[in-house]
Amino acid sequence: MTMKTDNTSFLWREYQKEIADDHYFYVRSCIRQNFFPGAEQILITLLTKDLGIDLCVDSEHTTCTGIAYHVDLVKLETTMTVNARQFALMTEAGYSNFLVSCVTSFGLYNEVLEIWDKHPEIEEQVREYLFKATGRTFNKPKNLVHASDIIYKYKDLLADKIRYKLVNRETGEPLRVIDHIGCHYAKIFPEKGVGGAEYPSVLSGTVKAFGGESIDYPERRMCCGFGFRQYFLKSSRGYSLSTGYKKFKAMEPYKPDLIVANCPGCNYFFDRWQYVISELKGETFGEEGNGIPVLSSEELTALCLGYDPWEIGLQMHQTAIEPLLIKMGVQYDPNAKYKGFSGEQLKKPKIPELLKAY
Amino acid sequence: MTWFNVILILPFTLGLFILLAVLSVNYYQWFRALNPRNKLRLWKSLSRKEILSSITEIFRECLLHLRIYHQKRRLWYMHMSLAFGWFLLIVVGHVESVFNTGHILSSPWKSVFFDYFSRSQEVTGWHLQGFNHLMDLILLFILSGLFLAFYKRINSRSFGLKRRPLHNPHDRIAMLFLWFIFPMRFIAETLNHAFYGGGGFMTGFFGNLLTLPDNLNYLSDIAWIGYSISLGGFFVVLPWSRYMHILTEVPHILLKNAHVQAYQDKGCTEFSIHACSSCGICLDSCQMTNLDSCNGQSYYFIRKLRELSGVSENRMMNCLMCGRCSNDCPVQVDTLSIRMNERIRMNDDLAFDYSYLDQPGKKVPRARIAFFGGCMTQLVPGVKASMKKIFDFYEEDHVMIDETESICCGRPLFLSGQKKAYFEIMKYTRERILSCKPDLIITSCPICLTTFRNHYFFPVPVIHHTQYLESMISQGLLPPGQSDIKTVYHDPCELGRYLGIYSEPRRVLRNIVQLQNKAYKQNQGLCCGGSIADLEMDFEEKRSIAEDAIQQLIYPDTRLLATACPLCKITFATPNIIPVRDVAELYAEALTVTIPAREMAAKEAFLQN
Amino acid sequence: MDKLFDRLKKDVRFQHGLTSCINCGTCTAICPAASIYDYDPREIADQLQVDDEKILEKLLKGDTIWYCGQCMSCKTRCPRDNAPGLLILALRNLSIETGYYMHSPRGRQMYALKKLIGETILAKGYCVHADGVDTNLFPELGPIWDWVKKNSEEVYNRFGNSYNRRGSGVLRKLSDETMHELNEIFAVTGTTQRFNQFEEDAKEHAEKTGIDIDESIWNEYFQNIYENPDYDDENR
Amino acid sequence: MKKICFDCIIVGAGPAGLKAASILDNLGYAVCILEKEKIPGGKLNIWHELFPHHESAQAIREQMLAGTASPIRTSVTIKSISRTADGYCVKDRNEDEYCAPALLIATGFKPFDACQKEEYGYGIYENVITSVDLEQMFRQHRVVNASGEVPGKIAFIHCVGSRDIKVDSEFCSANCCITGIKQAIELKKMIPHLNIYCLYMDLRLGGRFFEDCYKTSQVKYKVQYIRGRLSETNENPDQTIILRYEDTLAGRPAKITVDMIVLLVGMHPDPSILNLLPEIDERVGSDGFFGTGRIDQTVQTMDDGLFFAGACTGPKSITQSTDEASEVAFKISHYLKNRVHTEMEDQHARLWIRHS
Amino acid sequence: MPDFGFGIHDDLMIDHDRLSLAYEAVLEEVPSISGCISCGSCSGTCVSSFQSGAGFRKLVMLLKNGSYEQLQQALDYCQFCGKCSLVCPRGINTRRAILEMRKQFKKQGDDMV
Repeated sequence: MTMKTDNTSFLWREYQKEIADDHYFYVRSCIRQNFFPGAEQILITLLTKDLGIDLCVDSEHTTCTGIAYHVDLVKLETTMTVNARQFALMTEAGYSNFLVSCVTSFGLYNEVLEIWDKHPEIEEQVREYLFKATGRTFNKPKNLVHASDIIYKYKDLLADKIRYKLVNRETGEPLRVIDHIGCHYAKIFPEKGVGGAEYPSVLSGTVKAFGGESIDYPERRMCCGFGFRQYFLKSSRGYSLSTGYKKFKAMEPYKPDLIVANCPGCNYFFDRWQYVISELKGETFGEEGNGIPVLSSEELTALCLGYDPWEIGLQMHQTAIEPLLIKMGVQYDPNAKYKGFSGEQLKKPKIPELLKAY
Repeated sequence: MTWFNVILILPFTLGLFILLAVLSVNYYQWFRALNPRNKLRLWKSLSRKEILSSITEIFRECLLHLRIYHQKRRLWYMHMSLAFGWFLLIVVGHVESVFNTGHILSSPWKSVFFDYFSRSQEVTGWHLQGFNHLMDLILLFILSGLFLAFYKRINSRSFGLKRRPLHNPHDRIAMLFLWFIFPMRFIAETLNHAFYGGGGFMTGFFGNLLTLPDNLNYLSDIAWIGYSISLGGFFVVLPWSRYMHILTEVPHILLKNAHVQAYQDKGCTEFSIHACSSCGICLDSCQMTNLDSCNGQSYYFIRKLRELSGVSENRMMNCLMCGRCSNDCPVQVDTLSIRMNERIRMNDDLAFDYSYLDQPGKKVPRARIAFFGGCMTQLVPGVKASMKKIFDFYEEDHVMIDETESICCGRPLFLSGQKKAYFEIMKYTRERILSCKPDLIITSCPICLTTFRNHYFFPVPVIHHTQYLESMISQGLLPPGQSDIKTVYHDPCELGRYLGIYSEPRRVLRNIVQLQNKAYKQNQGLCCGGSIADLEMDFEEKRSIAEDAIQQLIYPDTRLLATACPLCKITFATPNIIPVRDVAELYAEALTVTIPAREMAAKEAFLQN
Repeated sequence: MDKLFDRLKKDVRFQHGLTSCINCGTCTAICPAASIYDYDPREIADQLQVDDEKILEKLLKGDTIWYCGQCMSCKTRCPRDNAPGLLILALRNLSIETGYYMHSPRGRQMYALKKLIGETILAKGYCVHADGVDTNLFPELGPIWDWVKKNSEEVYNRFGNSYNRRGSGVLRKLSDETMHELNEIFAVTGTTQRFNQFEEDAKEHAEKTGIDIDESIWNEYFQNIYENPDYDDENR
Repeated sequence: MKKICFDCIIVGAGPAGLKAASILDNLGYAVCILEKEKIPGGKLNIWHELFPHHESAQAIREQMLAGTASPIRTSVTIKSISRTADGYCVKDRNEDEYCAPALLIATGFKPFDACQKEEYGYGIYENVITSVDLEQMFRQHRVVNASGEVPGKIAFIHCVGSRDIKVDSEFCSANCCITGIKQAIELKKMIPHLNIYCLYMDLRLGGRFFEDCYKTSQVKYKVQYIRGRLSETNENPDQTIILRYEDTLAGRPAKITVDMIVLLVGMHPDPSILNLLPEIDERVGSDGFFGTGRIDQTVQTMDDGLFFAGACTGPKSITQSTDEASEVAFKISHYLKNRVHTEMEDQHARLWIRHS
Repeated sequence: MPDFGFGIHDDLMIDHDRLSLAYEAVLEEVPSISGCISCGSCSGTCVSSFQSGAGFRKLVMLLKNGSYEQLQQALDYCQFCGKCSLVCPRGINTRRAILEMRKQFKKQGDDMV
């Protein structure tokens, strides 16, 4: 155990992790590109166009098998080898900074690297596996960051450019924002997250920079309730719902205008559980039958920067985000919401019984 | 008969009438409350010769109070003088009136106020004169008792009572009336003789001393009325006061001699509690009396029962049930049964579930002797080990029924009043014990033994381990070892008072150690204070009782305290005053000494036949 | 075959997951599963402190190890830097390797997961793919999802224009080489074989309990364990 | 800019320092005590009452101060400590030098900085205070929560900054348990209707009469003990605190809402002095406290005139520190005696050489 | 409403804010139980614990936590032998306490649950 020789005690809250400025190799998230593809896509635009960062968007990388790993389907070796392949792609593309869109992946990559550091023999074996299976070799990434990290790093720069602040246009009050951090972002390795595990500032910092007010509430640290196998099997899906419900009940008294999460899964659950709860229990948590709009950090940034809500795929949320758009005074075309790729007007989706839709 | 006579006799007669009325109502109800079996018992006994012994006992106890005589002489004289004296007063008074008037059956007041009615009649004949003296003598006798009673109020210690019983208002009033009766009579008689002459050696004498003008003769009339009023008053309050015992003791004795138990019999209970004279002797015999917190002694318990308010749970549960009080009780009220009735009434309907005990698979291997340690023995493994050693020594075919896991005999449940639960447990434990088909059951726990004897009805004999050891000795199989350590034996309540096992343990000990209390007083044993019957006392109180029990038991040179009950052993060990061992442990130690050939031979011989 | 504990100790997740437990309960306190199931991570960590084969076997055959939701909150809190979440992974892995997972209803659900996720990976290269999920399997996806599915081309192509086609946009189709490599990796590292094991064990169990099972995903056996893990207990 | 010489310099005017001083100057040595605070007394200045007998800390402080006649230099900030031929030279900020053959370090401990245990919310939620803060409230005879109201429910949290690898302190501070119990009783005396809960893992009440304290708190003051370590706190809109922990006896997660929580902070080594001391690494334990904590004294005391006493050699109660201090004081006098002796011998030898 | 096939579980977390009336009542009668240090000597020696898993320590714990259903069940197992009171290092009058608990639940058991 290391002896403390400094007089000032270390505070996680003030901890800043290392985030590279440029040249990133980008890997996508399974869940996000299915349910919030806009977020995936807009991040690329944000980084390349708005921040002018050099980003390698590769077409051959696969899943990190994170979900499969946490539901105990694939063996640790397999997961490590698949991750090794991603690193190999990065190496071949001549990059050394690894940008991850999914928090589960982020946690997994960190864990794998940690294991390799502690057990070089395992790394060696994985290299063998990889070579045997694909003939590829790889270098470990120098810098491993999550999408929300970059946004946090450049939050002030972006803040100067934003068109809509996180402020209620009528009252001028800052919007009350619930910031939810994906469990695997910092709970496993506090030093891999901005601000550590207990009070991560990766989202709250961004929100503040954009003029919003991040609120602390009981159960803030509680998991969104994904629970991997617990969710994927209908028999135990109650686990996910109950946990989510607990969080909503805890945040309700604070009347939040918006939920921001940096994890695709969390986004998905906060969005969909509001619908399920409205159906099962007849409860909604926003004003007049609306839900609480749920955004990912990318979507939030893009929205503030003035991108068209439908370009960032907000029409794919079950919990309508219009209330937020109105509060922020975002200009948008309601009719364009359900337009297709070809520009033709698609047939509107069914309206849930209780939860409002537009 | 003049109008004044009517005023005079009215209070007395009225009181007497009310008394008889109330009495008959009460008795009727209580007799009806007797359960049929006991009614039968009673009738049978009346028709048999028990009646004679009952009558003698009534004479000995209700009038002469011989049991108190054996305990506390002064107290005895007080009680006896009042009871017997008054009895004589009534009888002799009646005889006197009979002699004078000539008719055998005269109205009661005639004899009670005889001197008033026989005013200014010329007393003729030595025998009538004699009556006057006799009556005075009796009155003096009573007054002396009364004086003692009065003095006892001031200083009860001089009567050998540690605590002065605190009477309740009813009793005080009744007592006041009682105390007035005889002085009033004395004054009345004295004045009577002062104005109208005559009288015995005392009243006559005092009468002559007073020289009052005749126009004050109404004073004597007033005194007579006072006498009548105090009599009547006493009669009226009597049924609601402790003096009810004066009359109730008679049926109580009849029931007792008919072997009618108060246990689970409302009628008998009623008679018993009203037969209690609140003499306060039980307060003395109770070891808890020294605890300031204690208020559950039979004296208060039974008095509360008589009162309408009833008994508080605390009083009911705060009792060791050692049986010392009922043993010392001059009226022999069965306080234990009465207390059990109350506890059962209170707690019998509490929930329980012992289905988990139903393990038909659990069979104990067959053996001749089944040894049952009981819960408490589990906490003194020394006893278990010793018994094992002893059995092995005598090469007995035995089995330790609860060697690994303890089973409860259920007595604690019973004592707390949870009768149903108790019988449930009993079912399982009995089955478990009998599952080894023994010829003899031995237990080292007097508590269990009591239960077994009372309710289990085993098809085979059940004995305490001391009895077993005694039988070994009487078969000439003395343990080789013999220690000269000075030892005092303590009689566990259950073993002594409950089961009357006194001599066996002593016989055993005499053969292995130097026993200091070879002789014993039946039923005088002390409770260790750890009794499972008491649910109120806290740890410290129990310890303090154990402490002064030990102090009373041991002599200055005593080095060891022997007992035959695991619970007593544990309780006596806590104050850490003197080493405490179980008889079995001592016996086992005596065995470990290498055996001389003689004993070996004896043993061989024994084992052959 | 060596002792279960030796096998467990070989697992790096066990080595990282347990130094020593002081039974403080900070893990259970914030465990989502603990407030929903009769589940206590502290107890599991504590039980694994002693090399007791019996206890371990009981764990591997039981339901408890399958309750964990892998949120890893426990790792943050532990004052001795243990991670019950990792222990669970190690235990589940061993339970599968030893075949004990088939003893518990929740363990048996591995088959359903293999159908849902495992096959998607090997077919599409993603853990989840829009084509594989619908509001029948996942009702909570809601009406909006029906809309997305109905117009998947139109919707997804707005974002990168490579839906189920080659390209770099969302839900792009991966090249055959990539898919081949992926399958190779699975084969080399032994997961393919594990998948087959799931299939066989499930078939065997299906026959034992007399429930239909076939290659299609939505077969009766799948449906049973997907919707109610305790079905065969109920039948008993 | 002056230089003063003594027989022994004591750094720290806490219980240990004062005790050692009183003995040394009774033995006739010239002692100087250096104290960084404005007033002497050390930690006695932050406590109100002392466990287990609830003695007044002030009174004890006065006693101890009365015990020693040696000079106490307060608000001294040491700049450097240097070894010289004949002992040690301590230089303070305004360049004053204090020199002596023997140097006694009695700098005591540093209460654990509860901010480090972020999940407990100290410095974030107003109603989360430490045992030290509570003592301050006691000294002002006013215990109120953030909104100035008398609390109705208070929870004491044991093992804050003790037995916790996450904040670099795997050791047990040994005195927090009893401190908590003492404070609970003190509180209950002050606010009779108060409900007090103690969240503990196991209660370590080694000292004399500690168990009595514990029992009294249970039986007389009805303090409720819940077995389980606090996992996290959250704040309700009304500023009450929700505690999340496991009732480890029931084996279930549990929560409770209270008006205030008191963190029983551990005793940590004070690193400030360590940086000033020249190469003494082998005399610092892995836990950061001075000394080796071994029974084998020879390992601990080296013959270089540098001594340690009190809580700077490990978590201690006041009695323990003073005991150690007196023991060390005698060691010091022994050391000084020997030293004088050897000096004389040297001189004698020189003389003898000259004569030949 | 679509049939989701799953629902919201109720929370198994112990809520120590809900104070236990029964505990207060028993404490009234038997103050010594506040001295319980959960050492478990009682359960160790208990006659019924071997078969039933009950024990005085557990009873007090359930009583404090207000888990009355389990408590009632465990209470019924007690055989009242009093070994617990003999081994209790804090000299708690365990049998009286248990009797009181049984009474409590006979009296008002259900409406307190």
